[in-house]
Amino acid sequence: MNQTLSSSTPTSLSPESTRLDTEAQSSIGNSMDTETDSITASETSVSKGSRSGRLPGDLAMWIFILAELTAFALLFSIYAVNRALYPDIFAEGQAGLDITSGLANTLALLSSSYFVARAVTSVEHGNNRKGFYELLAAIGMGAVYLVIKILEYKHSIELGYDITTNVFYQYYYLLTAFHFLHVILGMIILAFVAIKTRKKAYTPDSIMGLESGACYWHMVDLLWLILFPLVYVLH
Amino acid sequence: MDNSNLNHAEIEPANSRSAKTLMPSYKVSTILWLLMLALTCASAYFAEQPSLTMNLVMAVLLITAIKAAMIVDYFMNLRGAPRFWRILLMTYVPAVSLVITATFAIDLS
Amino acid sequence: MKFQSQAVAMPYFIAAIGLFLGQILFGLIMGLQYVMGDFLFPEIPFNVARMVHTNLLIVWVLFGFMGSAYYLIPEESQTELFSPKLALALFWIFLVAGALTIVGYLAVPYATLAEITGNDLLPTMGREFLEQPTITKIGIVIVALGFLFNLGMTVLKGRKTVISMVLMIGLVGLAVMFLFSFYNPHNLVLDKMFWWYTVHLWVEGVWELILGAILAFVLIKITGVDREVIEKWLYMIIAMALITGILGTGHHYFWIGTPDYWQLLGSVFSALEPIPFFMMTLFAFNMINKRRREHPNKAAALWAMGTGVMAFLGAGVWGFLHTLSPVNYYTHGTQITAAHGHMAFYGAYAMIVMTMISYAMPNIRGRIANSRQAQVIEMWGFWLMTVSMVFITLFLTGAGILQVWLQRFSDNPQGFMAVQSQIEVFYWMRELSGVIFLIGLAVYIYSFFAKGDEVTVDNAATASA
Amino acid sequence: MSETFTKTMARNIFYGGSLFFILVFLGLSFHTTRVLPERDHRENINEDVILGKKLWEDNNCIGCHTLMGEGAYFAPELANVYDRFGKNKEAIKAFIKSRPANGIPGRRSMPQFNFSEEELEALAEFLKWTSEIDDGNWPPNIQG
Repeated sequence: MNQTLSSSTPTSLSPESTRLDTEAQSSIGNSMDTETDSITASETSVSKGSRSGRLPGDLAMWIFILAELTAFALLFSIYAVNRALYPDIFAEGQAGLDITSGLANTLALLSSSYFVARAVTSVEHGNNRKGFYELLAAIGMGAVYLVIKILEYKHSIELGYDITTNVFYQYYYLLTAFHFLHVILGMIILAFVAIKTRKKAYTPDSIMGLESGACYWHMVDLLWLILFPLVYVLH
Repeated sequence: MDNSNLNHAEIEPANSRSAKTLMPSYKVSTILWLLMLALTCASAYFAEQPSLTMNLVMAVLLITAIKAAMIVDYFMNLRGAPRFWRILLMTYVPAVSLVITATFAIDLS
Repeated sequence: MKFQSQAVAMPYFIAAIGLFLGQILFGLIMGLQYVMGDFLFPEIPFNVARMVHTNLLIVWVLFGFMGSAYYLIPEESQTELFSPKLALALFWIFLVAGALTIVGYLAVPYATLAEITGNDLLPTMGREFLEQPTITKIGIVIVALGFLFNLGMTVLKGRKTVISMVLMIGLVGLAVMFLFSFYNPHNLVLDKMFWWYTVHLWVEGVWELILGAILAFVLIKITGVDREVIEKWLYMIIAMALITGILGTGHHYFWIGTPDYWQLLGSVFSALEPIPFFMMTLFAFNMINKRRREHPNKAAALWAMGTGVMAFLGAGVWGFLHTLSPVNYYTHGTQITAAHGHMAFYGAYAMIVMTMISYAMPNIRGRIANSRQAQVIEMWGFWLMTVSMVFITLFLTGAGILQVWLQRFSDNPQGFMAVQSQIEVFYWMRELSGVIFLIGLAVYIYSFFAKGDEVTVDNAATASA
Repeated sequence: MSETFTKTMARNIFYGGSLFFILVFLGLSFHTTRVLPERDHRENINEDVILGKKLWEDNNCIGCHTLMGEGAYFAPELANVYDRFGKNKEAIKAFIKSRPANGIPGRRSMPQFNFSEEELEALAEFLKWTSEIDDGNWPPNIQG
């Protein structure tokens, strides 16, 4: 029985019982008794054959990614509609943004995605140490993004622009801050996954947790790829 | 199904190496990375243009779509994933770009 | 029923259905008052009937949740309940406190009730759904603490499964959110802002955890599908529920004075709130299709699937109908809201309690499932109630659309009372559906007494190898 | 379609996702409480407004009326009743005072609460304060 050790926070909270759960009075077939569930801490994952290729990472993470993508798609569309409704406020607001910091942020996130991709490649070849350092580099680039973004916010707040200033700044702050928080969540996931990579929890055969974390981080980068032109470039 | 160990029926190694497509090699990743950096700088250059024309909007969004396709296919490694997921992720950025282009079209016309 | 202490759920279920009947009777009174304005005036004015209707609803669903928990936790933890005596004591305290409150609403004018119960010391009365006197609220907190203590001790000394964990998180969340009903500031905007913690974060937050846990439990029992699969999906459903539901609170912060960014966040995240209900419907149907045993209790399976569908329709679809702020600007505070309220509450919470009752009651009464005749009658009750609720919702939606058209959306809007008289035809049809709902409930109650050859031996031969 | 779907990951998504959105919600709610003062003009909350809200609650007005769209849908919306009555508190007080004790035959009617003069003034003041809250200029028109 294969041992998929994806990210396993202490499972004291809910050791998964993996017995077929009948709990009916009678027993099934000739199994000795249905009642005493042997609590096996192992985590078995059902994977039906892999003829049609395999989704990297965990389906649970992908459902989370799809939900986030849907939420942001709605946010982007509403932003775009409001930009069309109030072109002058948005034009004036966008002019106030610093394109270079936007560009730097995009380059930082692209590079961190690159490092994460390298890390997954490394672990696939069994080189966990190299993968660990690449993940650290990715987190570092993420930190660069955070710093640039905080400076940007400080600058525009000093100019007196707040989330309630006008319709542009309401959308600007809401969209970018919401993405900012997702970068932080992504970095926490990357740190978590990096520690497990360091502890050799991932092997070329069991890499699902790392792939899930990587896919989440690439999604965060994907969102910024749309945000950058939408907010900074197109005005 | 009456084996005493009543775990799930078909158990096989979740993702044995052969079963899944591997990540792109370092070289491929690096090339894609540099290409994306270049594309980003190009689209930033567009921002310097004085006036915003429709084809400028579409050019920038096209660049974004290309970058997104690279990330989804290579970095997220969906090249070997089931078609449903690959199509879903690949059409995400074009779909959002379409909506954005529409809002620009309506506004400019 | 594996543990004797699970029998303590029976009084809770009986009380729940009894209060449910009371709720529907007062619902019919109010329905008639909508069309005959002076019906029972001034003996039972509309506001008193409404208080009784809404408070009975919340109390009977809480009784249902408690009964379900008392049945579910011992079986999940595979140990006897910590203290059945405490459970019974709390039952009587809660029932008496509830009954006294309802009598208080009916017997004396509300202002006098406020005076008698010393509301001036800590004023918490007079807010929708939280009209109970402060002493009753304190009683509810005491009952909740005793209830959680009783269950907590049972879980601690027994097996911890995902279902019992999720149920406990839901119940503790319910208790914590109720504490906000004690916060009643002088500033109406702050009052409303935190009032929604007790209302929204209940029904679109922690109650969805309770709903998911009970549905998962019943599905494991009647389908025999592997616990691993069911608990995995349970986690995903409640993850989506909280992820969309928490920021979904924003759709109540559109027009109460809170800043405008709530209109964006509230619309986007509440637009995603139907996702967990849609997943729950898929979950119920998938598990029943992939069932590995033919459980004789067909009625419980019907209830489980019905809960999924009606919760998605009522809370999901009808909720989405008026959750986007540009739409809500016109439909806020109209009959559209009432339509959503009816089908959502019945589809999600009334039905999950009846699902659990349908599964647990036969076990408590010493049989695997009721007789075929009893189950057929129960299914008649299910269909009569569910279909008449759909009609109530359709008629109220019709009334709401006409109301919005005449009173909100038109260039020369008409007055409230003028519009009410023009939508009276919908109110008559809604009242008729309400009567049919009462008939359905009567049929459902009768199904418990129907005679027939009960199923006492479990044919748990697994359906598929 | 083959994919792996483990309960541990689903559990982590549940705890991580919920915690993340709880923190975002708390942050925004905190910001809202900071921004509210200039939107709800709390500086105008005087003794009368406080007594008016207490009377509003003690007589369960929310059992028939909606206030800012929330409540029962049996009687008119009252968040803008002050404007609807021509910004005239006396008109509101007269209306409440003139409710017939045993109602109007064949029609919905408001009970007679026998308020004193001060209580009527307090209620009218509360409704006036409520109408001045910056609520995204809801309701859409004077009819409410």
